[in-house]
Amino acid sequence: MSTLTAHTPLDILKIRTQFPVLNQQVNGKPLVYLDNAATNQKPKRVIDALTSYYEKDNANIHRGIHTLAERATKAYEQTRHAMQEFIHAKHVEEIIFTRGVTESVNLVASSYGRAFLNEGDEIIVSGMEHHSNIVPWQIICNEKKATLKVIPVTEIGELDIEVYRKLISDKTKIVAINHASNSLGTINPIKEIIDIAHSHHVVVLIDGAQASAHIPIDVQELDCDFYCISSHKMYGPTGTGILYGKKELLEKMPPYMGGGEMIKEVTFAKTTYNDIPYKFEAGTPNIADVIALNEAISFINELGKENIAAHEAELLAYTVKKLSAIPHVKLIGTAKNKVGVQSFVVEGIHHFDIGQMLDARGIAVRTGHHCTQPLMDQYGIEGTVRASFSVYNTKDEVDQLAEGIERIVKFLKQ
Amino acid sequence: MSTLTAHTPLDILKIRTQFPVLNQQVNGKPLVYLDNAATNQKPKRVIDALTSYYEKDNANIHRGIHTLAERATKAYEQTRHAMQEFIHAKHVEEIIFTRGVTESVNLVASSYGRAFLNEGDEIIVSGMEHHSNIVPWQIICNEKKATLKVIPVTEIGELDIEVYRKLISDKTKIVAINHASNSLGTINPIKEIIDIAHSHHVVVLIDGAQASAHIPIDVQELDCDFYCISSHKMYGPTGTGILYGKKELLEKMPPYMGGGEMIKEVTFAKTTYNDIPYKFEAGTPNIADVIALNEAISFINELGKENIAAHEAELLAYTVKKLSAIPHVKLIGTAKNKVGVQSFVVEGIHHFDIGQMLDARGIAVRTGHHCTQPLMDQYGIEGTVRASFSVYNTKDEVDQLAEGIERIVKFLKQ
Amino acid sequence: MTISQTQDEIINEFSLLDGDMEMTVFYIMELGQKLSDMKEAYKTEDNIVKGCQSKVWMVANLKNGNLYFEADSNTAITKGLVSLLVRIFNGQSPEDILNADLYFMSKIGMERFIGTQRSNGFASMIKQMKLYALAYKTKKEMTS
Amino acid sequence: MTISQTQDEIINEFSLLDGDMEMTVFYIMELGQKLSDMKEAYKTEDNIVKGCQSKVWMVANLKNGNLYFEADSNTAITKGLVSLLVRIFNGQSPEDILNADLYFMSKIGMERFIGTQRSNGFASMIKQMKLYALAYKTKKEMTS
Ligand SMILES: Cc1ncc(COP(=O)(O)O)c(C=O)c1O
Ligand SMILES: Cc1ncc(COP(=O)(O)O)c(C=O)c1O
Repeated sequence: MSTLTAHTPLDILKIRTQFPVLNQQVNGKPLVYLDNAATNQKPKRVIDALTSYYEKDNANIHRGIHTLAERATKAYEQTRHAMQEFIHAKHVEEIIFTRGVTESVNLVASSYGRAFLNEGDEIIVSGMEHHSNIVPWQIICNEKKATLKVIPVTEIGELDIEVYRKLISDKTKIVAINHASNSLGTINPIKEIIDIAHSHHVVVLIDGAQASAHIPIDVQELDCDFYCISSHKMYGPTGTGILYGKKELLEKMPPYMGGGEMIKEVTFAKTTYNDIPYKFEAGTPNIADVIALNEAISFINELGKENIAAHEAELLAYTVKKLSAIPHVKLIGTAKNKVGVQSFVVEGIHHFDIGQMLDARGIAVRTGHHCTQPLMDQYGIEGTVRASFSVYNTKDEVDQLAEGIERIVKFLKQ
Repeated sequence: MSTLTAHTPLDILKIRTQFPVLNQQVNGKPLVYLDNAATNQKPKRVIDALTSYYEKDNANIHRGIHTLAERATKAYEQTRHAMQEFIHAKHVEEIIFTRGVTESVNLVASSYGRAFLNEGDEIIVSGMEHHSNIVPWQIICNEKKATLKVIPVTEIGELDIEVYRKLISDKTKIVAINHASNSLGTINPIKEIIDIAHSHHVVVLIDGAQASAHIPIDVQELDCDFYCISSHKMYGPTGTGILYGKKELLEKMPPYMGGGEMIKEVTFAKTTYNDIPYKFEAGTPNIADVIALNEAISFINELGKENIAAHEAELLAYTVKKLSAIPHVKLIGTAKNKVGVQSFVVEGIHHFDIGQMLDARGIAVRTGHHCTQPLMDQYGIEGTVRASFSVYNTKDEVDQLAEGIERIVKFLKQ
Repeated sequence: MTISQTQDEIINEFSLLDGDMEMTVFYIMELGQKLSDMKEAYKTEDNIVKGCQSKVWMVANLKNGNLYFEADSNTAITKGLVSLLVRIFNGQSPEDILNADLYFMSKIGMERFIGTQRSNGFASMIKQMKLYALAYKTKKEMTS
Repeated sequence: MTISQTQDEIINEFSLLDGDMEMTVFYIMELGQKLSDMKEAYKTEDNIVKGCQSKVWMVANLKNGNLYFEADSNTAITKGLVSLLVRIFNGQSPEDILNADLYFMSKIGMERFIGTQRSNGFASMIKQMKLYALAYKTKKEMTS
């Protein structure tokens, strides 16, 4: 229930038992998985849903009238309904299944962009966007002779909203911003960003890759025009995700891909397209993974996003405390409002060495630019080490992370 | 070994035990699954590969240096190698993972088409193409003011190659043809089609959706420029597939989607793209399903495509014999060279009624236009009933199909 | 017979089929065969029920304040399904049709044998019949 | 010492680590720390080994018919890895380097601790060293 403001403590050790992958040794040590912003792990019920689908119901959907096709179609459409509820969309047909955030952004950039952008128009992104929310806009800007404008990021890792207010103008056609940053963890004030954009009649796309498993989402309350989610970052299978789009917008957008499912009638003389959402779901979709995604949604709903967020916030605070105490460690991204992501660098030690050293102790973190090179450029660094949390992580794991870093710092700094 | 010409009989009943889904009752009768051209069933090893991945190795690939990321990356790239061998591609980087045939065709139509098509150019498809190999070309033709030409289909369901020879000209830029037709089963003479196209320096895309599980594929021998495959039609998971493209072509094509993975360097001033295949794999790919696809390839390799094809040919011949004996049944698609697909109509009885009636007896067939409306228009029908085979089907199942049809014909025709 | 009485009759008939799917489908087709064919002249674009996968045509007439439907389909099963609705609603008043609760659908387990795609079509048929009822009710009220 | 002798020495040293990954990584970094730093002036674009994820610079000199390498990297582990190669090849003839079979890699289970991405980088370093050897060999043959 996303309206809860208080939260109930979760039984993390019990939750961990639902994640078979966590029960293993890596390099002789128990796995400590802190690479959740890249992709998080899947509870048994999600894996079981895949097995069950393939062992009982596998069939191509929508066009079949036999029993298996019926079952598969029903289960597939049930996930659409569950996702509608999950993000509080007004209409179920506003949920389009894609491969994930990258495809969702490309769909909008290509379909909406190609139809409605003109020479001289402007698109606004931010300096902390993931490449997936930069490059599609660069490509369409290039094609349409439009210009990409960038909201700068402050030293602690927040968007400079005052500059944003100045950037936006009559020329602006689209604003594309992440809900939370994958490198810094910053939760952006998207409601404010959307309101400002709408006061200029500008359409807003939100990249929710780092939000969907952590922050309650209400697209109607936010009033955002597009919202993008990847299943694999919210306890669901790889290979699927959604694009939410307001019905009025989706209806006036041209199709993205052509093929089966997305048509009403095909003749060589004239082809008419199907209604949304099918207009944007050409070809056989990723049926099994969409169906299993429903279990990931239930998993999150049953725990309660507020409870998950509260646990992750606790881990984050503890991480900040522990890492700050280690000499030569510099935290990157210290915004006030954050999801459970902490980047850092260690003076004079390359992030690869830290990553590999930690891996030798069974600790999985991500190292590098995290697909946010412009942001790294701004900080004048090549990359960071990033620890990021999901609900199954523990303080004990943070202790192990800190201990590992301490050891490598001691070794290389003496 | 795809060089075998003789074949070894397969132990079909033993093979069936590898497919859990077949072991069930539908409407009180044992399931008879004859909808394989839509999607076929998955052997246990494919399902187990998914489970194993999620229970042991799940991680985001390519950018991670920790152990799980290493394992996932390696397994993902192993499928690329297996697929290279499977279709005898010269270079491993010629294998691009997509969602399936539909995305593969769209990728080429959009990337190659947008870069190399000009006003007045022509694209040739055939009258028996799937919508997925028609609509993407219609869209790009519309955008580029190019024209779509159509190779006609003869009454028995073969391409009229003489007309094709006349259609092709200096204006032709792309020929896009299926290896085998999903509605008719016809195996097209693609080697000849490619040779004719190449003598005019025209690029050829082959839609291999209905070939990959049935016909040995050697892209070097065929010398085709692009080849498209869907995993879910070859015993693999839904949500993945490949585009094969000749290296020289892929290298000169602009990217399709923008995002993570497909870049070398991103700045707001200038972004440079990664090498193939990564240039065309933007965002987190469908890691688990790509990895499990490797098991589907092994499954086919171990049985031997010739052996599979021989079994399916036997089933087809038997089906033709049995259905021909039923009054009012008219076979659609009687080409000499076919995969195991048989469409038919029953005079005066709607295909929906037949489909539903058969489902009541546990028999799954497909009914409708099979995403080939132009072909149906040519035959002057709205749709057909289609039975299509995979290696696990039996003559006994064909008997049940025939018996079911006999019953409904008797009922409705008396 | 009231709408409820016809529904109960139908529920009773289907219960004899004992959930056997093949017999059920045959029975539905038989019901369809019993429904008198519609004049070809009525099978126009205008009379098509929107939202059905198969083609369904339907017209309605008011006689003595009650509605009478004629319907047809290009598929035997759909014709059988629409025949159930015709049987239930024929001779009923627009008001009763508008207020009807079609509980027979869940009682005979319709969803199990018609599937999602036909379910939507079936819902469209009901909607169309209720629309006719609404139209005639409004007309009656305006002319009275 | 011959190339094989140095390799055997390395195999022996690594066997003492008993497969403990953390100790192995520390040991590799230690080897890197012992490799003398390269002059900053040499760390040019030209001297970068292509194909490594971390930056690796390498130069080679011929003395008395034998090759001597200097190398450096911006990461400690890669520096340790390249130091192994420098140790093996330093003072060897271009011919021996060209013909060398680097069996130590599989013997110490290198793949396990460097992973695919560093594996490719490591292969690039070896390729670069063999290219230097080839160049000097060709040069020697042309001037002799
Ligand atoms: C001949 C043919 N081409 C293309 C497709 C489209 O494949 P997919 O839906 O997997 O993208 C299909 C399958 O539906 C097919 O049979
Ligand atoms: C903020 C953000 N945006 C976009 C993406 C791209 O998501 P995907 O790779 O699932 O398409 C990611 C994840 O890598 C992300 O963290």
